[in-house]
Amino acid sequence: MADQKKVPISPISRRAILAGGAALGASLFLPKGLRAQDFPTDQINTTGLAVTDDTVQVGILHSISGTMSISETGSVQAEKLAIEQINAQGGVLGRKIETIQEDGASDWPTFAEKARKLLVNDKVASVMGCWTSASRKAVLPVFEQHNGMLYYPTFYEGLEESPNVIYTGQEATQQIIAGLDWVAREKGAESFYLLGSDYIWPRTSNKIARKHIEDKLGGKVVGEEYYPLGHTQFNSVINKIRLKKPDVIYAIVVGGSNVAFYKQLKAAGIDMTEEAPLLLTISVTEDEIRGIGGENIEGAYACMKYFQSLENENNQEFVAAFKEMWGDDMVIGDVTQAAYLGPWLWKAAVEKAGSFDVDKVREASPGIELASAPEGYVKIHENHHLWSKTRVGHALADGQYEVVFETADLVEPDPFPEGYQ
Amino acid sequence: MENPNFILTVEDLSVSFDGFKAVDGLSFYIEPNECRVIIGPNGAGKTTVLDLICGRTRATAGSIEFKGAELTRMREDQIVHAGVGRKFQTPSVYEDLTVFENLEISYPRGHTVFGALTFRRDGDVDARIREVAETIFLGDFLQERAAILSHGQKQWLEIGMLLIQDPQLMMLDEPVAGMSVAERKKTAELLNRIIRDRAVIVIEHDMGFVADIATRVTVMHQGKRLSEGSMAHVQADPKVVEVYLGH
Amino acid sequence: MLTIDKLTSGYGESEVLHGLDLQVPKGEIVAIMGRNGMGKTTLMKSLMGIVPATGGAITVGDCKMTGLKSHARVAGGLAYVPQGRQIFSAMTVEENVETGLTVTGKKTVPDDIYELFPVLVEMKHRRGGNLSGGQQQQLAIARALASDPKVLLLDEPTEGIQPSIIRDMARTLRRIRDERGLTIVVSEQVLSFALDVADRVMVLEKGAFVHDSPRASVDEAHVSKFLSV
Amino acid sequence: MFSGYSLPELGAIITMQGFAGLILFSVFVLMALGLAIIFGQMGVINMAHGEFMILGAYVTYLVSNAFAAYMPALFGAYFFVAMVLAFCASGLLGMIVEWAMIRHLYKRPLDTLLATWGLSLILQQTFRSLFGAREVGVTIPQWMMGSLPVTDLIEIPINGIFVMVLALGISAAVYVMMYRSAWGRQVRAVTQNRVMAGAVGIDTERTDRMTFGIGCGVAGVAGAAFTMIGSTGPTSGQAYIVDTFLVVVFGGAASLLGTIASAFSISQAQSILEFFLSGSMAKVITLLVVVGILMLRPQGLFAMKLRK
Amino acid sequence: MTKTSFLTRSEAVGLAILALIIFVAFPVMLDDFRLNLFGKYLSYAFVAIGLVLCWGAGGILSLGQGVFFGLGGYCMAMFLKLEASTPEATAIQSTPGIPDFMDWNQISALPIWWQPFNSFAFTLIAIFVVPAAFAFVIGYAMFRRRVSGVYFAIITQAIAAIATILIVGQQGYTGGVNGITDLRTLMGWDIRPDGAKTVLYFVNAILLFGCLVVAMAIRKSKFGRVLVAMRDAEDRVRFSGYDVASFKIFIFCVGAMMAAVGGAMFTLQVGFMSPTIVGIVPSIEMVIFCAVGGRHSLMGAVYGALLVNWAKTTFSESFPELWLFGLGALFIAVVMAFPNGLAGLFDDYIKPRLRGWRQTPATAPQPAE
Repeated sequence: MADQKKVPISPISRRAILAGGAALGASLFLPKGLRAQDFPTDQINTTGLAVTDDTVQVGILHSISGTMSISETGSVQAEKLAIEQINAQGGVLGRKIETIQEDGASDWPTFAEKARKLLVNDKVASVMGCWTSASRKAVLPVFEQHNGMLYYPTFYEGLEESPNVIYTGQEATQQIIAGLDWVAREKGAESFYLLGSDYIWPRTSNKIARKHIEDKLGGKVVGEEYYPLGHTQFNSVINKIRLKKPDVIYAIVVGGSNVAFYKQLKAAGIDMTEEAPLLLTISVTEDEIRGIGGENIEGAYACMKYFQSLENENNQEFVAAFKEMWGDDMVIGDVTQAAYLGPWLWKAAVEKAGSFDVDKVREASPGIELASAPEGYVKIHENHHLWSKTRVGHALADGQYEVVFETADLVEPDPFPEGYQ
Repeated sequence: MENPNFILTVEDLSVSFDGFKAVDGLSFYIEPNECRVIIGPNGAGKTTVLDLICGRTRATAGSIEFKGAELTRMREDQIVHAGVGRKFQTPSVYEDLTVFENLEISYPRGHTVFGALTFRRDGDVDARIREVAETIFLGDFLQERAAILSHGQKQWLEIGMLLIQDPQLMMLDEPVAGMSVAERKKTAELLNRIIRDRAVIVIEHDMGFVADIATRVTVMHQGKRLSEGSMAHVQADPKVVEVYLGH
Repeated sequence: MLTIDKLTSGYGESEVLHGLDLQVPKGEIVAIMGRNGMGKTTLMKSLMGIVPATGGAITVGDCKMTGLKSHARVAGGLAYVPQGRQIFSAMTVEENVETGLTVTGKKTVPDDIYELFPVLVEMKHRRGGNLSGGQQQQLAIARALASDPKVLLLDEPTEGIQPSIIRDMARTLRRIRDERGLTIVVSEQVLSFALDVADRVMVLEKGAFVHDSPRASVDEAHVSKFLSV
Repeated sequence: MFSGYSLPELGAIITMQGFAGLILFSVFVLMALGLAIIFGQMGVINMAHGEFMILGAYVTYLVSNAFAAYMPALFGAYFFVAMVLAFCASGLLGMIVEWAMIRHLYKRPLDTLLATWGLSLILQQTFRSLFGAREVGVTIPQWMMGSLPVTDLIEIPINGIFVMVLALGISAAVYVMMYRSAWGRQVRAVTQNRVMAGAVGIDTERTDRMTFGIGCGVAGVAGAAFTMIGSTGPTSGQAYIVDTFLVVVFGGAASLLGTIASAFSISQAQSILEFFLSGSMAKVITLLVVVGILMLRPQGLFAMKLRK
Repeated sequence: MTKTSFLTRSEAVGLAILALIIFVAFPVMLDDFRLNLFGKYLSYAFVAIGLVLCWGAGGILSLGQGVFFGLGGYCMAMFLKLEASTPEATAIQSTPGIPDFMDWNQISALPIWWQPFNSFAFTLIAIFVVPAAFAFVIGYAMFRRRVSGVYFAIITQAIAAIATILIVGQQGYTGGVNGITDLRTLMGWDIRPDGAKTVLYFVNAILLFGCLVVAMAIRKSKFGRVLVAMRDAEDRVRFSGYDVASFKIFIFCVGAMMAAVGGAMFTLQVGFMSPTIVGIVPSIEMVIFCAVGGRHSLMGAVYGALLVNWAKTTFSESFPELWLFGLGALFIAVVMAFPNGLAGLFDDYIKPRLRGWRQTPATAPQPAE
């Protein structure tokens, strides 16, 4: 692992990316003509997965009930869209994807139970799923024990690298550091107030942020604070923020608390469009804004790899397809897009390996590129995370982000960042 | 007025609920083998007096001394172990248990958690329960659930539950209420038998029944003692006549 | 006005009333005497539907009461002053009386009720629980009258009340009867009061009527035998 | 923690923090009033209380959409219509639930807990099926957002004022209903002495239904108000349930004033602790203290003082 | 029948049938995955048995059983986590040798109160003692002041809420919202393979029967009859010379210990422990297991835990979007229509048809599947 960290930023030129993108983009939306009979089932499936001559079964494992269903619905939709598109192109190795959907019910033991069911009972070839770190931690031993493949879509705290998981969202350093650099450079920010919901992702992210602010940027953290998940009263912390007068509120509030926080912030007269203080978040995607209301968060900045407003052809097609499938009023956030990548990355790996066998898929995965990704271009790193760009969006009143910055190069995933632990 | 012969000494006993004085400066004394009947109109505070003695209600003022121990500061179960037993006005038995089990629970052994867990139903227990059951006319009902007993039989069962504890002071609140004539007679017979070796306080309205059993009668009115003495004495007391008959 | 036909009633397995018959004409005051535990309160509660009757029929005017819920019986013309008065102690005097208005639909308490009980006017805004026993009794009667009844039931109204007030009460009850033509049934242990107030005296003993005579011909000695200690 | 600030700054902070406590107080009052009626007066443990609130929030959402679509000119006023409709919707549902379920369980209070928990699951899934699993965004009229600058340093959030006014208003309305109306008289009579209430002519069953309905309706209004400060999703209601019960129980269940006093003390404690501690720890300590006091005084903190 | 034999005939038959189902039928009929799943269900049955004792027999409804379940589970998880966190396995951490989540939370030394959990013997004792001590404190405070019924339920519910917030908030010491995950071996024995899970299933089943027998013994003892008596007429018991509070405290502690054993077995079988099993929702669900089985029936509790969990799994597999309707309706139906749950149904409908047999007064019938 140590040597993986030293892999230099991929020397892919912009031209190469564009060329690759064009090639792959073309390949995605034209039937590729891989015919099932060219790949006899007994050769491409030596481990007894649920693969027939015509079909292959894939699991979808998200919460569709309980508190997390609020967040995970978008991921389910994106994964279903991707699978439908893949099937429309002729499937994977000529086999149509059939999905088995299970409800994790926002309950981590249930996630573990359902993961076992998908792997052991249903013998699915891969699983798209999970949202919270807790659910991933719960299913991880199951995937490792039964050698399954999980495509995990959420930006998360890192500190993990499993051979059985492909992390299609960003790990913490990828998401955080570029944003902090940007806000320090462009906005001259020096003092930060860190705020989060009380669980591992906000805490770990803030730890990385604090180290980066203090060690690399020479700034100062004037407050750091956590509220229970689901907390709805933020007036006290808003008063503390007034007292400390930070340049930046760095907020990693999630779920229902988000709505409360931004509404109360706005009501307290902290107008984010004035940027005094400026608000930078890594937890509010377009999905969350629907609940918060665009007018309440206008002017805030978010740092992630994808925004619905990205202007590239891939994204325009993706957004159009998503809305066609799920309705015009849908919005797409970072995690939704990352979830959309899962089936495509898996398909690419299977076809590169010429086999559904998990070991072969895993072997084939590093280096898989997806030039058709809505976010632009991604590539699987040796450490199973994705190379991706990081962007800063500026929240508009209509609930969309305007991209104000993106990194020039792909940012290397670094789940075990040295100096940040 | 300390008389060592009294088993129960109640002095200046008062209790008030929200300003209403249910018992007001009451004093009376019970001798070891007497049967004291408390009568009085409804609301006179009779039941409250029993509640105070057995610790169900805490006195506002005054003292209750039982065999030299001050009861006002003791917990209910401690008062029971000191030797005071009490029967409630409406029969209070364990409907889901059999008559045998009802009696067994009151059997004076195994009253702690550990004791109850390790309690063994040995020959002594069995014999004693049968004996008491015969006394209270329920010898044939030992294995029946208490729920199926008649009202009168439940009253007897509750008396039996007291009896098995062998208390030195037994307090009965309307033991014949709701009984048929035949049952009343049997109950009087029963009480006459069991009051021999102990002090008894009875609240009752049935005057024929009272005359049958009472050693002395205390008449209460509005939380105070109105009259006290033999049955004949209180019947002749003009204050009692006024309270009961008006004028 | 009030007809009771073979009424049986009781609690669970024990029957307390064993088939009572009683007719009370309009405007008559009946006193039902008897010691504690003889079934007076059970009779009252059965009439009000608080204790379900196990058999028999109850009629007020032409209105069959059997099987109705309490509030419907009040609407049908019964009013009840319970033993122990049971006023709503946390509510004010005025509110207590107003609860009786529910079936009449009136918004305010008719003045004639307060005329009967001037003391209640002074106490209007005091809490019911702070009244003396006698005042509470008047309040309970006022509350019952507020529902504009045809038949008024009083259960041991003299219990725990000073003799002087008892005499006033008898007067008031008669006045109510005279002014409103009300039928009144009062259960009682105190003979003198019963003789003061009633047109007819009955004795209830162990769930059955054992004595029934107009006041004029009441044999006081005979009745007090049923009552005395 | 206060070093380095000028006196005016400190004064401003203390003022605003006091105000934050008052907002929290208002929120608690709104949450708890409905339950104070249902649990405090009727003894029903309504675990679906949060869902009744969220029903009110969804009604607000629908009304805001309707206004935006059909009467955009009047949008600023939709909130008042929404609160009335939220009251009606939650109240009506409450009456149906009382009729179908609760009235059979008055003698088994613990079973109302289980049954209403089942109800809350069904309501959650109903919301999810009707409105989707995601939170819905309720657009608040512009005039209700933002804040009033009192001085250079002190700003008072308008929605906070609105919540406070609403809390006061609803408390007053509930007070008037309970203590000044014929209906309230009947409710109090029934809760004080059910048998006697029937015997003075009060239809106790109808009164129960109305009481339950109004308790739920008040919850609906609270839910409508909370769209300003919280989220509206199928499971949002669950977040309120523990706090709500604690406020009511802590106040001494039967007393409306107690509920308000308890909301005040809990909110002030929490708001002060939040300022000095991390939010999570403030919450834990507040809850622990409340539970601790309840263990010592199970009848509630204010029950005795207020009982005559 | 003054001498009670330990089991009546119908109880013995009921136990035998249950044993047959758990020890023979399930292992024969179910594949490894399902068997492990049923093992998880059975770990909830411990809680349900404890609740029958507390609630059904003693009238004490606790909505905080998840806390005790969690305490047992966390004790076990702490031991397993320490065993999994050898310096070699955690070499990548800044402080090797401590659990990974501590390292992520900048904790650089094992907290003192974690240290004893290096010992398996201590852990086993702690699984019983910690929840019992906690239950004792709660019980002592509440029952001495005669808090009961609704108030007790609501206060225990608040305690469940506090426990969750505390566990989530103190994540450096507890693993936070993730819980304590990635547990591997028990005294060097890998608990993850199917074979190990099968062994654990049987261990769990044996312990469950142990609990059942203990619970039956308690119910059969005079203690059990005093509990029933307390439920029927608490004052009468008090005035028969019993200190009612100490009986309630004791049974509450027993219920807590049973829940804790279930929690420990849950940890072993599922492979992690998390705060989602401690809070209000799981605690209420545990009460539902008990209510569905029949709040008065010990064996019913086992069937209730099995049935509800099985229904939950099946519904959520077949109708993932609708299963909450089913679950909610089940709650309401049990309360409104079958207050005595499966055991009540058995008593009312099945038992009369078995009357051809010799009749025995059974107290704990077994419901039909």
